[in-house]
Amino acid sequence: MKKISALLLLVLMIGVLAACGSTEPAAAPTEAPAVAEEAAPAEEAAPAEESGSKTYVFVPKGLGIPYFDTANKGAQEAAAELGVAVTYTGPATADATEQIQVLNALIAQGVDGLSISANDSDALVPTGKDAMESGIPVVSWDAAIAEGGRNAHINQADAEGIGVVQVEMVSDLIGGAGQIAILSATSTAPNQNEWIEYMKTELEKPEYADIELVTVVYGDDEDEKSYNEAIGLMRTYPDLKGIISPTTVGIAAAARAVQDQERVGEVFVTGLGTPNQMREYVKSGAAPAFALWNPADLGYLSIYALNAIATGQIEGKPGDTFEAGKLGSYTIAEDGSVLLGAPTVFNIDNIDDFDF
Amino acid sequence: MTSKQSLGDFFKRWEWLLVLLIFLVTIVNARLTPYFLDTRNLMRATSDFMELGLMMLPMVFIIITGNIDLSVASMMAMCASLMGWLHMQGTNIWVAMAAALLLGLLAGFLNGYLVARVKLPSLVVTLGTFAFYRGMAYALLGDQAARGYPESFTFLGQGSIGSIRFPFSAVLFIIFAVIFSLILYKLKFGRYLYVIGNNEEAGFYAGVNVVRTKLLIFMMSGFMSALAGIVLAARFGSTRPDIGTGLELAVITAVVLGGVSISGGSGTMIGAILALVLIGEMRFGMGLINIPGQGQNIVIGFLLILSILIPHVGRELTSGNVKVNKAMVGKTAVALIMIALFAIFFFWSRTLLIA
Amino acid sequence: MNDKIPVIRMRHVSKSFGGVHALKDVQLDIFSGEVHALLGENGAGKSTLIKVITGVHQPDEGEIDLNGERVYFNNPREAQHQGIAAIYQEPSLFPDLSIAENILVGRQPLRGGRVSWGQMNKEAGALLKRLGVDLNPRTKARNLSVAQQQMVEIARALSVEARVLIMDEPTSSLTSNEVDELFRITKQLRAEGTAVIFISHRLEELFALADRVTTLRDGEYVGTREMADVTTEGLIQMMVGRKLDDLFPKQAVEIGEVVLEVDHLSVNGAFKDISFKLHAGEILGMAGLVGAGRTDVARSIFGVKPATAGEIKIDGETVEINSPQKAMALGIGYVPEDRQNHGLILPMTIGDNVTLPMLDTYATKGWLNPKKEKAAAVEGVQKLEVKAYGIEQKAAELSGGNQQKVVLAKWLSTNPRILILDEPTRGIDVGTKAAVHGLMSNLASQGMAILMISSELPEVLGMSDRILVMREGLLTKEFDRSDATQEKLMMAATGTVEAALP
Amino acid sequence: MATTYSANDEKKGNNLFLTLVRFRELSIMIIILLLVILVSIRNPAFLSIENFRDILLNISILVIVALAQTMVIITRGIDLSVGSMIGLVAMMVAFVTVSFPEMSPLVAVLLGMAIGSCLGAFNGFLITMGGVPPIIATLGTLSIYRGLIFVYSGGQWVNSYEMPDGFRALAKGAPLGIPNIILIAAVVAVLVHLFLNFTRPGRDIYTIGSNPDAAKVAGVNVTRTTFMVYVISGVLCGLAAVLWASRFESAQTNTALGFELQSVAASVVGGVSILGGSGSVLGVVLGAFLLGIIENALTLVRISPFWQLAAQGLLILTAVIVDSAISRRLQRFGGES
Repeated sequence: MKKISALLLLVLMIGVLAACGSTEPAAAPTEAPAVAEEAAPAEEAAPAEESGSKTYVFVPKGLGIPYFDTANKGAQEAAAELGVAVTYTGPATADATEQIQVLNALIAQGVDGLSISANDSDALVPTGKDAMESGIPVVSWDAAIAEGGRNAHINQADAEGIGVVQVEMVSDLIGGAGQIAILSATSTAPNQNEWIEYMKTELEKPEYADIELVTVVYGDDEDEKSYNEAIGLMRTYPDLKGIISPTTVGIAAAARAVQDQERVGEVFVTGLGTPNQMREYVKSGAAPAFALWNPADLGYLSIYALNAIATGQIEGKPGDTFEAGKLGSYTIAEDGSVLLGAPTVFNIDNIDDFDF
Repeated sequence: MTSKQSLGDFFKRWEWLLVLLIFLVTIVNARLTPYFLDTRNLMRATSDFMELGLMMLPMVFIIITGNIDLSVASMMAMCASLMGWLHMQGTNIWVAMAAALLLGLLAGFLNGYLVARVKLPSLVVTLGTFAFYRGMAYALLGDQAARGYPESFTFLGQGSIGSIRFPFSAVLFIIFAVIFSLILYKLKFGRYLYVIGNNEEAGFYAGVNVVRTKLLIFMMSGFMSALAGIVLAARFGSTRPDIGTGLELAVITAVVLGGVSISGGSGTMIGAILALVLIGEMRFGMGLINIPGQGQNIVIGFLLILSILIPHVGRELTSGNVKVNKAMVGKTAVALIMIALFAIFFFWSRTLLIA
Repeated sequence: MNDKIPVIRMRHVSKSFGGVHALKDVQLDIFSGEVHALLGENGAGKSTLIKVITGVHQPDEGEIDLNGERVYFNNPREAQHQGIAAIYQEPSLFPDLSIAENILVGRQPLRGGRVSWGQMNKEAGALLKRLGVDLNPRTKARNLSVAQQQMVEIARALSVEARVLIMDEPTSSLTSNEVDELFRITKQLRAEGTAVIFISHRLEELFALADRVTTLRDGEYVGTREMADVTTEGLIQMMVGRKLDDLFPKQAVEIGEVVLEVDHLSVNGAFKDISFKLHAGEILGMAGLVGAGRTDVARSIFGVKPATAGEIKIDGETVEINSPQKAMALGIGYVPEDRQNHGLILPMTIGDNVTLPMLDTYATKGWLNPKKEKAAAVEGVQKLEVKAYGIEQKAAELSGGNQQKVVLAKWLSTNPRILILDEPTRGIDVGTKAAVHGLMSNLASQGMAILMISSELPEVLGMSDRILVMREGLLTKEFDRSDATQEKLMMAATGTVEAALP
Repeated sequence: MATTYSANDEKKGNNLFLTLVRFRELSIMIIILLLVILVSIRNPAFLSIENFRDILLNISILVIVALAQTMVIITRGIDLSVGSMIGLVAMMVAFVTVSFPEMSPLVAVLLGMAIGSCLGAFNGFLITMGGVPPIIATLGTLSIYRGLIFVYSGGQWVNSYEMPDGFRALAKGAPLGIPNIILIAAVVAVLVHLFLNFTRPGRDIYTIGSNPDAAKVAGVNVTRTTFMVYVISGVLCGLAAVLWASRFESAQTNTALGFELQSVAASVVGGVSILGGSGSVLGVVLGAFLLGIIENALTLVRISPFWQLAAQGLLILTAVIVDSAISRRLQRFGGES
C-alpha cells in the first residue's frame, strides 16, 4: 500500500513536471532540441545544410531587446536577397561573458561568418581573433569590437554625428538656453560613452554657451531604473529644461516620466529612440523630436558586408568597396569601419511614416 | 536522524551519478553535433568556465559550514576593477595584481568578520556586501574600461599550453582544485569545516577554533574571487565594473548540484568539480545546437531541482515512510491542477500575439 | 467511567526504522485515573512508543484502541483531537511567541473569526494560575528559564483537557520544589480522572507517584506490575534483564597534590567568588539546583565563557584560559551537560567524534593519517565498550548511554589530567550508569583529578571524595564524603535555615 | 514582534519588555528620521510633498513583494523566484491585455494573481512535497520562470503604446486623490498585518518559523501552511506584476530582474529575522521606506552615480548591523537569566 501511494506520488510529480515543463524536459539532454524550437520561436529555421549556401550568424548584445529584433529583420531581408541563411542567436542577458560562450559555441560549429554587436569592445577581441584564425570572417555592427578582433565594423552613423544631432535637437527644444541632463544606458556602454564625449565637446561651442549640462545619470537600460532616474533628475534640478537619452530604453522611460509628472512643455526629452515606442510622446509633446538610424538597415548592411568578405569579393581592407543591395555601394574607411549614413530625425511631421 | 544517514550514503553515490550524467551528456552531445568532440572546441569551451570554477572551490568550503557567500561576483568585479584602475594610473601590472589579491583578502575578511565575530547570518552579510563591493567596482572605474594590459599578463586568461591548446586558466584551476581538495581531506582544517557545518557548538567544545576557521574560509573566498577577476580581466584584455554580474548564483548552483548540502555538514569537492564539468558540457552542447541562454537556464534550473527532488522521492519510496494519505494526495492534486491550468493558459495566451 | 475498558489499549504494536526494530509486538493498557510509569533503558523504545500514541509516528503493525474504539493517527493533530497530550523531554516551545500563544498554539481563541488576544491571555493566565505559576502570559518564551518552559508545556497539555497526558522525563531539568509542584498537579489530574503516562529514570520518583509500571527492554514488552508490588532491585532487573551488583563502585584512592586551584573566580551574572582546590586522584562532587551556576563554573574553567574576575591555577601556576583549545593544552577535559548539542556531532561518525579534539596527534607532518586516526578511535571505543557496528557508525544512531561513552572516549583520548564531568549520567540507563561510575573510579585511581557536577544526590554521595554545594551563583558549603547526607546537601542547595537540621 | 500591537491593545505599556520591543521598530524610524534631516539640509527639495509621493510610488511594489518575502522568511524559507515571477506574470498579463484591450483592469489584476498563485504553488509543491530546500527550489525556479518569459514572448516586449489606456491608469490613476498603487500597497499591508496577527493560519506561520519540529508535534499543519505561504507569495507577486506592467507601461524580458535581493533586503532591514519566527508588517514597510529614501536621497544630494551603489550597499549593511546590535541588547534586557 505504502509503496503504491509513494509510486503514485512519484508519477504525479513527474506528471507535474511534464505538464509544466513539456517544452523543456529538464535534465534529459536528448530532448534538448525541443527546447531550441520552443525557446526561440522568433528565430529563423536552423541553418540549411545545402551545399554552397552559406550560414551566417547574427549576434545581438542580448536576446529579447526590440532594437536588435528590428535589426534582425533587416539581416533576414539581406539573407533572402543573397540566398544565404542567417541565424539569430545571442546571450540571454547583455553580458560579455555570456556572449563569449555563445560565440565559442558558434565558432565550434564552424559557421561561415559572424555579425556581432559587442557587449565589450575589448573582451571580444580574443574571441574574434580566434574566429578569424579558424577562417570565420567577423563583422561587428552597432557596437564595435576593437580593431584586431574583427574584419570590419558597420557603423550606424559616425559617433560625432550622433552626438551633434542630439545637441542640436535639445538646443532647438529648449530654445538655446537652460539646464540639460543626460540619461544614459549602463555606465560601461561604449557607444553611449563615446557619444556623450562628443556631446560634451559640441556643447563647448559658443552657440551653446547658455546651455548647462548638469549631470549624466545611468538607467542601465532598465525601464524601471531609467524611469526613476528621470524623475530624480527633475526633482534634483527643478529648473531642468531638457533630457537627452541616447538609448531607446531610456528615452521612452524619460518621456513617460515627464508625462507622469505633468511637466510636458517644461521639460523636453530627446535622444535616440524607435518611432513605435516614441509615437505617443511625440504627439503629447513630451519628446517632440528624436533621432535614430534604421536598425533594420544596419542589420541589412552588416550581412551584405559579411557576405562580401566571406565570399572573397573583398578582403575587408580599408578602401575596399562592396555593393549592399537596396542601400547601394559602400566603402570601408581608414579605421576599418563602414558608415551607414546620417541618422534620421523623427518629429510630429514624419513619425507616422515609420513603423519599427 | 536516519534520514541524515541515508543522505550521507546517498551522497557517496551521488558522484557516480554525476559521472554517469557526464558520460550520457557527452554521448548525446557527440551524436547531436559533430563539433562537440573536437579538442580545440572543448578547450575553448573549458576556458569559459574557469573563473566560475575558481570561485566555486572556496564556496564548497563555505556551504559545507552551512554558510553562503553571495558577494563572490561582486568581489571579483571590485578586485579586477582595482587592478584595472591601478594599471591605468601607471602601476606595474603585477603590482596591481598583487593589490587586487590583497583587496580580495580584505573583502573576504570583512565578510568573515561580520559572520564569525559579529555573528550575523552570512546570507544577510553577503547580501549587503554584494551591493557594496559591486558599488566599489563602479566607484573605481566609473564609465571607464581599463584596457591595454601587457601580453605577459593576458596570458593568464588567453594563454594555452601544448599543441592541444590546453588553457592556462584550466591549469590554474586544476592546481587550486588539488590544493583545495587536499585542504578538505588531508588537513584538520578540512575536518573542522564538516564539524562546523554539522554542529558548530560541539566543535567549539572540542577545541575547534570556529571563529578563525570561518574567517579563513571567507578570506579564501575573497582571494579566489580576486584571482577569478584577474583571470577574467586577462581573458577579456579589459576590465569593466559590471563583469560577472549574477555569477554568484551560477557558482552556488554548481556547488549544490555537486551534492553539497545547502544546510551544511556534507558534500565533497570532487562532486562539485564534476557538477562544474556537467554544467559546462551541457551549456556548451546546448550552445552548439543553438539553444539560447534562456533555454539553457531552464534546463539547468530543472536539473538543480531534480538533483534534490529525485533522491528525496527515492528515499521516501525506499524508506517506506510514505503513507496512504488523503491530504497528501489532495495537496499534490491541487498543485498539479494549478500547474496544469497555468500550462494551458501559458500556451493559449501566447498564441494571441505570436503567430 | 468503566475501569474495565482501558483508555488506551495497544496490542502487537511494532515499528521499525530503516530495518531496525524500535518496537516489537508491544502491548500497553492505560486506565483513566491512574499514573502509569513507563520504564526501560535508553533505546528500549519508550520514546518511540509515546510517539506512536501521539501520532508523531505511525505503527507498522498492531492496533490501538481508544476507549474501546480502533484509532489510527496520521499526525499529532488527530491524536490531539482525541484528547491525547504530551510533554516531551526537550521543551518544545516557540521562542518567538508569547507564553499565552505557546499554551494555546493552533487553538488560539477566536472571536468573530479573528484571533482574540485578550481572550487568549485570559485563558492562559487562568491555566498558569491553576498551576500556581506566576508568569505574565505576554512574556516571550525566549526569556524563560528551563523550568518555566517546562511549566508552560504542562499548561499547554492541560489546556487541551487531555484524557491522556504523557510526560516524558518532565523532571530532568526541574528543581526539587518544582518537582513537588509537578507531582501535586499530576495527582490532581489523576483525581480528575486523567490517565497519565509518566517516564523517568529516577526510580524514587516512580515510587512516589506511579500506580502501575510497564517495562520495555530492547523494544519488547517485558511486563506490567503494580507499583506496590515491586522493589527498586526488581525494577532494575526487569529493565536490565540481569541483576546489577554495584551502582556506585567508588574505590578508595590516595589523594595526591593539588592540580587545579580556583581562586575567587567570577563570571558576571552567573557566579561569584568561587574558590576551591582539586587534587590528583580526587573526585570532587558539585551539587546544587539547576541554575545554581555549577555549569557556568565548569564552562569558565574550560574557557567556553572565560572568567571576568579571579584566577585559575594549575600545578600552582596562574593560567589564563580563554578558549577550549587553551584548556585542552593545559590538560583539561570537559564532558558537557548537553550531550546532543555540545558533546557530540551527531551526524558524524563515532570515529570522527572521538578523534576530533586531538586531530594534530593523528597527523604526520600536518597531513591527516587515516590509519592512525582509525587506530586511536577503535582503541577508545573498545576501552569504553561502546556498543556499535563499528567506528563508521553515525553517533546519532547510538542510544544515549553509548553516546555518552563516545563523549567520554573522546575526552579520554586527549589524556587529560583534569576531567570535568557535567551531569555524566543524565538520561542514561542504569546499566551504562554503573559502567560510567566504574570508569570514573578507575580514572581517579590512576591519578586523574575529576570534578563531577550532578543533580542526582545519590550519585554525588556515592562517587565523591568531597562535595561542594552551590546556590544562586555562590559556593555555600563543602562536605567531606564521610559527613555528607542527602538532607544536608539538599538544605545547603536550597538555603533552608541551619536550624532545620536534626 | 507581531504580537506587540495587539497585546498592547489590551493593556498599554505595563510591561517593560513590550515597550522595548516597540523600540525595535523605533530604531528604524530613528534612522529614517536622521536621514531625512540630513538630506533635507543638503537639499530642501527632499521635503516636498511631491518628493514623498514619488518615494511612496517607488516603494509601493517593493512593499507588496517584501511582505510576501517576509511571510516566507518567517517560516524559515526564502523565495528567490519573486523577480522572475513578476517578470513572467507581467509579460503574460500584458499579452492578454493587448489582445483584449477592452478587458477591465480589474480582470487583469485577478488574472495576474491567479497566474502568480500557480507559480507559487509549484514552488510550494517542490518545497513541501518534494523535500527541496526553499533556497534551492526557488533558485531553480528563478532560472526556469525567467526562461519561460523568453519562451513565452519569443523575446518580444510589450511597449507602452500597445497597452490600453484603462490598464495604464490602473497604477497611476488617483480617483481618491492618492495614486491607486499606493492605496493598493497600503491595503495589502493592512490585510497582511491582520492575517498575520488575527487568524490562525497567520499565527501558524510564526509558529512554524519559531520551532518547526515543535509545530508539527503541536498539531500545526506544517505542510499546508508552508504550501500556502508560497502560494500567497505567488499571488502577491502576481499583483505586483500587474501593477509593475501598468506603472512602467511595459513588460520586458528583464522586468524585475534581481528584485529578489531587493525584497530580501527590505525585509531584513525591516527587522525580519532571516532565521525565521519573527518579523512585523510595520517593520517591513519601514524597511522598504528606508530603502526608498536612501535611493531617492542619493540622487538628491547629488552623489556621483558611480558611488551610489556603493553608498546604498554600505547603508544597508550599516542598517543591518545597527539593528542586530540593538536587538541583541534588547534580548539581554529581556531578562535572559
